[in-house]
Amino acid sequence: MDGQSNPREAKGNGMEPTDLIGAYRRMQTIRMFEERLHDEIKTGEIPGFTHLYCGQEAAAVGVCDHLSVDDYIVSTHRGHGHCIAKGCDVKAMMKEIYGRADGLCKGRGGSMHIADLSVGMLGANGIVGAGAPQAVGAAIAAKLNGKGRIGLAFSGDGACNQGTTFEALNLAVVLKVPAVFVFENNHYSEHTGVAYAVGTSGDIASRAEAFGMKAWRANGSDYFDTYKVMGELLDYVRAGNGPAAIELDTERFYGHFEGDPQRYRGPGELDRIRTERDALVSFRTRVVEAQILGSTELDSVDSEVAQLIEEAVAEARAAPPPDPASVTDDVYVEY
Amino acid sequence: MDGQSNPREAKGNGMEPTDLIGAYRRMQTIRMFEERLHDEIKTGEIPGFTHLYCGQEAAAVGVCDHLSVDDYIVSTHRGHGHCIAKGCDVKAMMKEIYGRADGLCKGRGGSMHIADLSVGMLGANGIVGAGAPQAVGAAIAAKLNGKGRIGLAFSGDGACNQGTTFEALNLAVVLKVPAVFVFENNHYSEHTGVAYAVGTSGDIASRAEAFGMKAWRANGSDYFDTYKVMGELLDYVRAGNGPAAIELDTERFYGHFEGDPQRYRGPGELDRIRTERDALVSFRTRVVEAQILGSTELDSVDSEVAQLIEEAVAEARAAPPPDPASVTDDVYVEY
Amino acid sequence: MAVMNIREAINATLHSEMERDSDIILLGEDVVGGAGTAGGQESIGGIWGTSGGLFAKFGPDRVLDTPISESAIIGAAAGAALAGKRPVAELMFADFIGVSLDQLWNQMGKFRYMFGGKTKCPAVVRMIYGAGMNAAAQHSQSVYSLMTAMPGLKIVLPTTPADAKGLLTEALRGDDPVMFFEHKALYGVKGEVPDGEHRQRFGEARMVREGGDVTIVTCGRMVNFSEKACDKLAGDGIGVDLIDLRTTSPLDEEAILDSVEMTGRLVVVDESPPRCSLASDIAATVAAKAFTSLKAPPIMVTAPHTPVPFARELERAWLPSPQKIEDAVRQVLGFR
Amino acid sequence: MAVMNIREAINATLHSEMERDSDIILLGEDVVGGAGTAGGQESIGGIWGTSGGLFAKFGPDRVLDTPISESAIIGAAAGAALAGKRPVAELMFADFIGVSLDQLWNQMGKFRYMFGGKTKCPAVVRMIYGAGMNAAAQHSQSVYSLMTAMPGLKIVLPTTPADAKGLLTEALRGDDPVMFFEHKALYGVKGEVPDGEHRQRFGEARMVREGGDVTIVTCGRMVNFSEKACDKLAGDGIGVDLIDLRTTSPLDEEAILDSVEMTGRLVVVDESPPRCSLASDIAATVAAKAFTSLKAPPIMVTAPHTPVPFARELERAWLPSPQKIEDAVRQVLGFR
Ligand SMILES: Cc1ncc(C[n+]2csc(CCOP(=O)(O)OP(=O)(O)O)c2C)c(N)n1
Ligand SMILES: Cc1ncc(C[n+]2csc(CCOP(=O)(O)OP(=O)(O)O)c2C)c(N)n1
Ligand SMILES: [Mg+2]
Ligand SMILES: [Mg+2]
Repeated sequence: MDGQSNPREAKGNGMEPTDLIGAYRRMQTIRMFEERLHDEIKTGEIPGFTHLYCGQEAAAVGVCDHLSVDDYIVSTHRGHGHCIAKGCDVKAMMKEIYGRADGLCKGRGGSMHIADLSVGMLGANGIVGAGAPQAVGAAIAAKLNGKGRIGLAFSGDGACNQGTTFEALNLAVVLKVPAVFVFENNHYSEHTGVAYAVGTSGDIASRAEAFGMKAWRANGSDYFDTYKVMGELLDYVRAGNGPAAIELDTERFYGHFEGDPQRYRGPGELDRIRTERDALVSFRTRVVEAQILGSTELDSVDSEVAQLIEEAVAEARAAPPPDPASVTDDVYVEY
Repeated sequence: MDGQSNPREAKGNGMEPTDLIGAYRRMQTIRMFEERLHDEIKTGEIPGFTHLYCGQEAAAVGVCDHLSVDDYIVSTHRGHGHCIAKGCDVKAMMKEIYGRADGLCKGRGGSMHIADLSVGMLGANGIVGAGAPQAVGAAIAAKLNGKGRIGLAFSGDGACNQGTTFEALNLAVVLKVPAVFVFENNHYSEHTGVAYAVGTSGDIASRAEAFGMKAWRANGSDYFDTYKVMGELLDYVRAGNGPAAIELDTERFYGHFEGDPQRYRGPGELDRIRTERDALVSFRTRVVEAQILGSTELDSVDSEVAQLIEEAVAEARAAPPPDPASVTDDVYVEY
Repeated sequence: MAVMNIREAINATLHSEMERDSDIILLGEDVVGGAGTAGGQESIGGIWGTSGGLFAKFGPDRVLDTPISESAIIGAAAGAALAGKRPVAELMFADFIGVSLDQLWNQMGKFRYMFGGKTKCPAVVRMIYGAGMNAAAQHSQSVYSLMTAMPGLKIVLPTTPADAKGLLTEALRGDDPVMFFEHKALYGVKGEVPDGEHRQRFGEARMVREGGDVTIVTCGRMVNFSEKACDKLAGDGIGVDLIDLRTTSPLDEEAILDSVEMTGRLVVVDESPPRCSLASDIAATVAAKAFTSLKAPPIMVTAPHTPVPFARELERAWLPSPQKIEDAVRQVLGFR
Repeated sequence: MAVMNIREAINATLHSEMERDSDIILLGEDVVGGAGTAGGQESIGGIWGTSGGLFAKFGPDRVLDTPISESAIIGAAAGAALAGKRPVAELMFADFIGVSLDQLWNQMGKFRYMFGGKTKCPAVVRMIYGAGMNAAAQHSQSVYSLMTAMPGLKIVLPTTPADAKGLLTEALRGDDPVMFFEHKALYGVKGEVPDGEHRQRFGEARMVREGGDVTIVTCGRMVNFSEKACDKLAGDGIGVDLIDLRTTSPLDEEAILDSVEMTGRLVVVDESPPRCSLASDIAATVAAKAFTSLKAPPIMVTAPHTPVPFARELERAWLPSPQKIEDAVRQVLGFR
């Protein structure tokens, strides 16, 4: 399949088997987190709108595996995957999504507003396109800090039509800051196809290039390809060459939000993407075939993750709700 | 000089000498209107901020000479030239700029907010980048009307960094409407150079192309070149091919606003552009050399225009101010 | 009279008005749905289900799916309106005025005035607003207070299916830009809707109840909350004049002042945070213009000065509630 | 104490604070000027002259000229602040919140609350506001009322050079997003400015005059207009408590209520249009919390519910004036 690279190359890039297990674990954590949410949402216990990241795991993990806690990322409404990949605590996230007092954001934010500055995760965002300028700001900060760190924005194919995104691309080029724009092209913004909404027949990378930055493309449903191409991109950016963009071709396995009837999908489309573009399946097949990791090792990761998610849900369900009196807290630092 | 086309070609394009006299008259009207304003502003009689269009006459007139009253244009903070080229009453404009009761907008708008729907001029605008989406809306209307009419936005090189402009480019492509984006690149947005602010080293046309539309370039300080290239562009757009853009390379002869010390200019720059890129001088030289028009004919246009401007200023100065009680009129159509 | 809910009333009105007037066009994100997909257009008919069937009936030149670019959507509506059309633009969530405010506030709202009364801009912007669905800080706001502050815009908030039809019809027949607020928690509210032409004039409040002891002035979903409070109070023999403003700009000052002159006691209920809110606007107007009638300090029941929180318990605490309204009425009555 | 004008006080404070704290950065359109030109950078030092000399001293990593893209400017400030810097972003005209509101209102203003109090966003956004220079509808607005309505933002309006220094210093030392409003017609106002460190706490109004007969509450340029009215009134033996709010959010309610409890008469002067304005906010607060002290209906002196007009005669009619303020004071005193 086009865009798939050899796992050995990832290894050659400095990835040791333990890292590969880590990568697998992170992707599996996202997958199980989301599939479980998909089920739990049906119970009606989870408040609000939830957008599942399932299907795009290789994108978040392939990107974030290059980052450290002092690289900054900003995320989107579909942010669970980015949070997990960047290192947010999974149980605290689950509690947040359930709206609990000791959720990662005290139950104030919910699914669309998870942030954890201690791991360099500056925030999911309910406003499509709001993150890109913020990543430029984080990149300004990173450049000032002078340690080769970056500011990175995840955006969707839909977000790439928002004026704020375009402004951010231009501003990053003008200021020559280490900003990275990751466009996850999952072919849809809500119910609309990318070929319609992105006037360049859906081509995002070349649009970014037209703003004056270097742009890459990778298979965002393949960990190894994403990881490898991101490595090249980051070498370029960390070397002080200014901003860069990458378009990751990927798929979302569920609807836009939970409850979406997905009438826009073609016949058999969901089956096809599940069969052909499952990042976890392809990862497993290939590391096992290449004899880098064994099935049993991976199986035990699966059980550990399943256990973690089980606990996360159980703890979230049992956790106390926020005190209604806390509703007026934390609007300001100083009153 | 590069980008200068032969006046005979303009003729071949359907321009008869009377039209050429008209074109010269319109350019000269803009020039004299602005130069007179430049002087009058010093008297302190004219309120507010004024941005002079002088130097860009060939752009406004070369573009608008292709348009009829039911083609719509939207303009910018530097809009006097567009207004005159589109057919706004010069005396009513002058009164507006003086803030008089019978100004074109009753003295409510002033220099930055002149509109006249009766000639298809939908408005100058104080917000940089606000016009482009409005031109898309006008183009939607024009398409519905089905008479081959267009919606056209004038924008500056600075405005081409505003998110609204980018959104408009994309939306026009997606909706395939007859929208035309005219970028007048006068090399500066306020005190900043285009090579800095437009991340593509100042190249605007190719940026528009990257949004999926056809883009042209012309010498916006040369009437014939602008007119000819706009003709091609409009043939394409009126034929139903969707939107298009044009970048017009031109110069502003005065500061960003009246009072600007222009320290950003290079040594001798103002002299050079006045000598080499004066649209009125080049027009005159070439139509006279090509023996299409005679010096005396043009001279009498000059005197007529001078007379018109003289009258416009005299009448504006003598005109009564708005009644303070009218301050609350016309917020709504229906109260 | 047919019985339908607000969602249906809006959809039906769009259908009949678009049939009547070929200048009306509709645009927004996924107002059709399915563009550029294998499933094809009209896959949903608007994520709130209010534009169903319009694309099939009126086609792609009048019902336009757009990319995610709210400034361009509103700007295009502004331009089309100047050029003689009657665009209806849908802002999926009212919170998205954040990314399109200039076109609403500095463009649509100012054209007519700036241009000396020589233009009109008959654009209708439909916004889905309000808390109650745990949509958190960026998808739950009641921005009508912010927009009431903006000269040149008309602010309309239907609370019944009949008003949804009457006010939307009025918006589509009028010549001014209208911000049409649809509360996401009210779409399912059912009621009778007059058949045939039905217009509801702006600036004419609805007297939901006449009780004479206290005046409640409110709008939007808070009308329903206030009705619940009134039911409880009625049990104790407390009669309330309950005023649903219908439009906050123009404002039916007369209805408010007439009632307060009788009751002398005012409670304003507003889903916005308190500062520079509609609540303060009404309370100040009454204090200034019916001072001598007032027997007690006006009470403002509003959200607190915070963003909208996510968790159920917090959002509930954040919102004004029937209980808080009831308490306020008792408090204003208890003042001596 | 040095005597300087507000423009100079702001420039001097930026210089000294940027020297003190290397995390402070400045960004905006033409805050340097001349980028990409033959003349070279620092051709102007900000179109309002408030950032002169900063680029020369602190260089291109801390003083950044940007393209015209206000959402990106404010968004970058928001992101840099989350990432630990203290950005000062300049919005050349406050009216440009129209093209950048989301980053101000839904981002900066909400981060801390949405993220459970675990983040801070110490960004200062400087906006130049107000009428009086015939800059017409899109370059003259007093948007502080709109922004006071937005939880999470602090709204600051210096009216003297000393306060410009004190309040800007406080903004740069604090950890919350601050909207710092500079009135374009006040830049030239001169006054003494304390040497060395000078901080002015937010939420602490300035008693400009103590007169005891009537309370005037106001902010921004309207403080100066009110002073003129007070001078005239003093001639007739009328004493005014004149309160300059300094910050409208947080609000010094105590200062207002204390004064009204003494005077019983309130005039609020506000450069915004009337609806959901600061004027109505203060009048409603007083009506609700000092009802029994009030001897007369509060009077709100505001702009009318229209955009700002261009012509001199119209703008003058649009603005509150010393005369209108004086009339309001006499009217509130005349009430029996
Ligand atoms: C400013 C704004 N406009 C519209 C929306 C509603 N909305 C939420 S997600 C979404 C689609 C986003 O598409 P894309 O960027 O491709 O991300 P994906 O959902 O595919 O992850 C839309 C329109 C929003 N949240 N914010
Ligand atoms: C949204 C907005 N931002 C900033 C400004 C201030 N401003 C007015 S004109 C201008 C420069 C515009 O440059 P360009 O688009 O090249 O037009 P030109 O002045 O060269 O005609 C700026 C920054 C504005 N009016 N509106
Ligand atoms: Mg997508
Ligand atoms: Mg320019």
